[in-house]
Amino acid sequence: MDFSSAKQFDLHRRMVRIRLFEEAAGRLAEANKLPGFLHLYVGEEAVASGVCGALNDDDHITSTHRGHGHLVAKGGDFNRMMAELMGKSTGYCKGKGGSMHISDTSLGMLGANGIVGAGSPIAVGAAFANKYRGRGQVAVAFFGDGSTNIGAFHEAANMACALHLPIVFACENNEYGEFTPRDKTMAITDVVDRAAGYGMPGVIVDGMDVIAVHEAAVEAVERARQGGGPSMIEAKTYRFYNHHGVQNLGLKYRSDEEVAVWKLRDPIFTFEDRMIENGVATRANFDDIWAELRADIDNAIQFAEDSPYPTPDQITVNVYTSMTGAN
Amino acid sequence: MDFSSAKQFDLHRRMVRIRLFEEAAGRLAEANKLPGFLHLYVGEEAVASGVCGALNDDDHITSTHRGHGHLVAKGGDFNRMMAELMGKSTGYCKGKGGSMHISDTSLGMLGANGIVGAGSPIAVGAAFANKYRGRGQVAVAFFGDGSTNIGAFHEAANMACALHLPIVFACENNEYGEFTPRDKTMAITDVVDRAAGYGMPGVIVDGMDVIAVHEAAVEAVERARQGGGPSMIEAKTYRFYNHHGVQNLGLKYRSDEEVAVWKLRDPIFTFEDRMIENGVATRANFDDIWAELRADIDNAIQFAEDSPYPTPDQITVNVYTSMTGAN
Amino acid sequence: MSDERKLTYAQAFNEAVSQMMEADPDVFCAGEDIGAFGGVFGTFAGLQAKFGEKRVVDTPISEQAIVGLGVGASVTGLRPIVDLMFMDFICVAFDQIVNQAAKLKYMFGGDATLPMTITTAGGGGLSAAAQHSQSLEALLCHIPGLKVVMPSNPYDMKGLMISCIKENNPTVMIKHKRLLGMSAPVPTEAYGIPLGKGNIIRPGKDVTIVAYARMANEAISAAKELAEEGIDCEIIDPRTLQPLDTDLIIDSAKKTNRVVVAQEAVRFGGLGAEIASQIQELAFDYLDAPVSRIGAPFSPVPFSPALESQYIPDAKSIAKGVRDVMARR
Amino acid sequence: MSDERKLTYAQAFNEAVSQMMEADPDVFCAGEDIGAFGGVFGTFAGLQAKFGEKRVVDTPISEQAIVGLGVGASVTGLRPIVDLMFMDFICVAFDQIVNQAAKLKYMFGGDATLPMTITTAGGGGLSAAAQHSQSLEALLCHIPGLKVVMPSNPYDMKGLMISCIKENNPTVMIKHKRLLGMSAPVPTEAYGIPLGKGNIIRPGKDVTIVAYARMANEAISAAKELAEEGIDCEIIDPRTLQPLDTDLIIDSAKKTNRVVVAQEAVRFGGLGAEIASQIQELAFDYLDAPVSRIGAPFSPVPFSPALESQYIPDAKSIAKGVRDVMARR
Ligand SMILES: Cc1ncc(C[n+]2csc(CCOP(=O)(O)OP(=O)(O)O)c2C)c(N)n1
Ligand SMILES: Cc1ncc(C[n+]2csc(CCOP(=O)(O)OP(=O)(O)O)c2C)c(N)n1
Ligand SMILES: [Mg+2]
Ligand SMILES: [Mg+2]
Repeated sequence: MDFSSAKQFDLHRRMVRIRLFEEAAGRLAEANKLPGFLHLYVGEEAVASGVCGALNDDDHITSTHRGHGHLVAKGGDFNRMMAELMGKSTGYCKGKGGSMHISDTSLGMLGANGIVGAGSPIAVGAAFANKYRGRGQVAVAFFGDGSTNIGAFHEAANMACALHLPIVFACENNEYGEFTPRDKTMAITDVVDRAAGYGMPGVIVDGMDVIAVHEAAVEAVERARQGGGPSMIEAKTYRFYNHHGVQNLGLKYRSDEEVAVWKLRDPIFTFEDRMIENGVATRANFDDIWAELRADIDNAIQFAEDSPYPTPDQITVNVYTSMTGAN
Repeated sequence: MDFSSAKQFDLHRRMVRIRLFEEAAGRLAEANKLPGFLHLYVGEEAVASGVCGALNDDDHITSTHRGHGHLVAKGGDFNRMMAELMGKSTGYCKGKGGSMHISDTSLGMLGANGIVGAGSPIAVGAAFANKYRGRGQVAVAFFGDGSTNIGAFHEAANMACALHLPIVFACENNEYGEFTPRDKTMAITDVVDRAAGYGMPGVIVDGMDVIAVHEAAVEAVERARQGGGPSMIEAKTYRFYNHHGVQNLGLKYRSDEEVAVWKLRDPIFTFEDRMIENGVATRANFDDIWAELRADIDNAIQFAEDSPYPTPDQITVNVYTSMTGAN
Repeated sequence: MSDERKLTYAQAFNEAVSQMMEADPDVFCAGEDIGAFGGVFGTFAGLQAKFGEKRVVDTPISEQAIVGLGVGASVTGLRPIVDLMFMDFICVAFDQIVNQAAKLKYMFGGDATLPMTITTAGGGGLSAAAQHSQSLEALLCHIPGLKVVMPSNPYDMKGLMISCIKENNPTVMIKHKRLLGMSAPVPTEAYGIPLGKGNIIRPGKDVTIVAYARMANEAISAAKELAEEGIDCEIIDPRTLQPLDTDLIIDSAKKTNRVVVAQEAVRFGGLGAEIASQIQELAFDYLDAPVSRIGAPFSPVPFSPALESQYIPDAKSIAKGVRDVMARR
Repeated sequence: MSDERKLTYAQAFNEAVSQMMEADPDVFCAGEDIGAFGGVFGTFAGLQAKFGEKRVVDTPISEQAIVGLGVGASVTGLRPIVDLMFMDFICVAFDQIVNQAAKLKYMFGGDATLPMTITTAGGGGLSAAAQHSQSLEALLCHIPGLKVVMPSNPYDMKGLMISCIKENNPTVMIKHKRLLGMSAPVPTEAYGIPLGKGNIIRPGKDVTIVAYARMANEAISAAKELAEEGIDCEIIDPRTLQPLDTDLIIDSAKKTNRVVVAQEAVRFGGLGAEIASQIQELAFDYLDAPVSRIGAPFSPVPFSPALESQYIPDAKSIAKGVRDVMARR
């Protein structure tokens, strides 16, 4: 496939937004300004961006504990995201969810999830509803390599295939689950080998190459939209920071060389080089984009810092929807 | 492989014992003499027999809701089994477990199980212990086609492969889960297609042919015993009676023709014909065997009927082991 | 008179689902063997024939994904009814129920509505042994975000099930297996019974029995027996266990001054503990005797009818509990 | 003096495991990231280096299979310690815990012994939000066949963990995340604290506070504050929640005549309800006030520190509960 320069800028912008948001969040965490856990998406930007770039606004995604990237890629608002990470009342979840539950159902982003694997069955439900309504919407389940070892993933993949639902399973294979390498927890190298066991097609793509991801995503999403059923994309990728937070907690579970090699393949910088090489963009274009988005991030931090904390009377609000249904 | 005539008689005897036990249980159930649910193994005898015939006494098996066949094949005692089905105190579980929890840990039979898929993780634990102790014991997880759609199966299969355990996954694919045909609940035809996704080898065998099952089992069990890790056997088989009980509950979910075609392939009768053809046995041999085992069943029914029910003071006994460990 | 038309508890459930499916195209059902087969207890009988495979869906044996289907479909605007054949199987789907369905709205700061109903069948009495006979409602009632309903008769079943389907929060409708065949007059029109409202099944002045699901019926038998002994029982069936109709219970406790709470579940840590605690907190000065709890002993449900029949509380054990409470001074 | 050696709560756990692994070659550990990494809370630190990969096993993210591993390995003769990183994840493995581990022995008529320990980390206070902060012990305590332990300090941690490992039944050891760094004297030798035996942390005469895990420490702070107001609190830490040391609690209630039960879990349907119910059943005539329950409000655990700090009960809320109970006449 050949993508327009507008599309390339669009994918690039999604990636830069993720990078800037995550690095800002990392800095704030290091300065002890963010409560709770923080799982950064830096290094994996091409996956969320390439996939979400293939989606419509009313398509759905489910996410993982590493969810900021997905929300940003689906169009998330920096202000409300940053406020949520700080636990402020202006945040996406009014401070009730935090990093691990960040979500925007109006953007079809059905939540980061603190339970590994739990997002996939929810994506199946969204896909079911989309097929049921027949408006051509698609659902994407993002999930990590490690999560494919948990039962919920398996049930979701099989049910989606059995019911022939419009869904894409998008695996971010970063070769680790927390601090444990893939080869200790599964006897296969490629997660996509599991697709055949459900009866769906699967492809492996270079998860550091946003165009490769996007091409695969366009195909998978179109298949789903046209009634062709589920499929799986395995993006080989890498997280540049630690499982959570930024530091390595003093313990080395990956070699410096391994990290360095992957960093050479930075999905944003390599893509920028390529766009320049292909004459699609100039360095100056990128400087402008980074500057513009940096300003957005600065504003978001300001917004979040200026925002009030929720008040204790909010603790028992939003547990239930108070009115009953329409009928 | 070529099996001795003694081995062939052994496999045949296991099958006949299952058949007789199950048909007796079915008749008792129809006469309202058995409380609770009853999932009969008739039609599938070649699977349990072929596999358990490849095991040593100290190897372990886990079973399913359809568990009598597995216990009989592992050497279960008719008297204690029949007494358990009747809820008597002389039963294997002292009347506390019934059909769905029938078990004999001294025979390595770690229980029928009322939760679909739940036996497989337990088999993984047994396999782990066997590897840990290094005495060359093997574990077999029996499971149905339908159970491969549940998360517990998936986690067990993956963990067994990740830890390279001495285990065999033995699938009884009878094409139905309760009253729903396989093609409504999975988009693949052969369960064994799932094996590759865990990184283990798998084979399909004719589950109506005890020799075919046994050959595959010998190979898989030996592989496990020698440190070659997990593998999967998918036996294509069929249950002659209903999901539970004997009747079809008035509702047809399988055609008469389908049932009739499978019955032509009765695993016992076809095997007897073959043994006679091959000059290994005579009809008279079989008549003797059936008569002997029929007498065993009649005795077991008598034993069970004569046995007392447990007394109410037993309700709160066996909830806990009372002494603590040795250290 | 149409009110005299009788339905079984199972039929009342079925009619509620059917009427709501007629009224609202967003309502659908999914579960194991509920399609052509109509569910192993027959509670979904005929629905697929009437509404088609699109709206009455047979699923794989995948309880986590079944509940997940309900979560995802409800949060994107449908009104799912997802069935877990036996209540014991909530354990297999527990993460999706407890950590997803119950919490999504809250974790999203309100930005989610989950009008889903989980239906299941609980309780013992069928010699179905330890994994097919449990009463696990206490586990669900401890989880903020869920509503939990356990009807004791066909009339309540229809009204409560309609309310569950209309409810914009995740509800769990627990059918009692031993009540499926119970027959009683049920109106033909669609009516709701508000969630969270209990019912005084029998007014009385001497002692209050709080009992739900099958135990409510056992309480009725016990009350008849006790009436002959001159003990006038008031029976309260909370019907909804979460939210619990505390006011109704407390008012009755203040009136009768003596309370027995009866549940089929294991006594330790059951819902009866919560009810008893609330009563002693809110009606302490009115109590002439400790609130007494009737429940199963501390063991799994045994298989043998010889054991199970003694394990499950019944009219006899409730009556004994009442007599003990009355004897107290 | 060796008794003066101090360990943190996390180290006490680690030492208990280490000493039992030394003593018994059948003891092994399995869980996510517990090997080279030593567990996300460091509680398994150094064990793989000491005992090797065979005995300290990193597993896939497969909570059902992790518990199943424990069930299968224990029933075939080993003594597994299986770790579920966060208590919230018991929901993912709930079937293996509730329907398998807890019931196998009973369903087999006694023909099974399951000397397995499930370890996990519960409680809030780390802004870890609704799926990583729960206190779900009440769910486990309602299930016959399990034993449940929640230590409140390093000394109890070591002794209880050793008893769990030696125990021939499935136990659940719940570490409290906020206590991991708590330091106190812990003897170097291997010692057990009997499961089912509570502890009078502080003797007192005016009122009894029953509190466990982190709340026991909050109760100590509350008692100090209340002592200055002239209120003498007796604090009972049950330590084991299943089986519960009812006698110790009832004796204290009979002595002080007033009881406050404090738990971090959601109040409705929590273990406090069982404790309060038992007290009013067994010490009714001794009570000068209703048994009061302190617990979290009926909502999931909120993320923002501004909310979570108000959500989780603490010394202040316990002290207020005590004052209210004392004011009652
Ligand atoms: C059910 C469950 N088990 C364990 C965890 C702890 N945990 C959080 S993230 C994680 C690793 C996930 O690995 P993967 O799916 O590969 O995603 P990645 O972090 O690599 O993006 C684990 C084990 C959890 N949150 N939920
Ligand atoms: C977790 C769970 N879900 C559903 C059931 C109800 N159930 C019992 S047997 C069965 C069908 C199992 O099918 P399969 O695994 O193919 O075994 P088969 O009965 O065909 O031998 C079902 C759905 C159950 N016992 N456990
Ligand atoms: Mg990963
Ligand atoms: Mg089958």
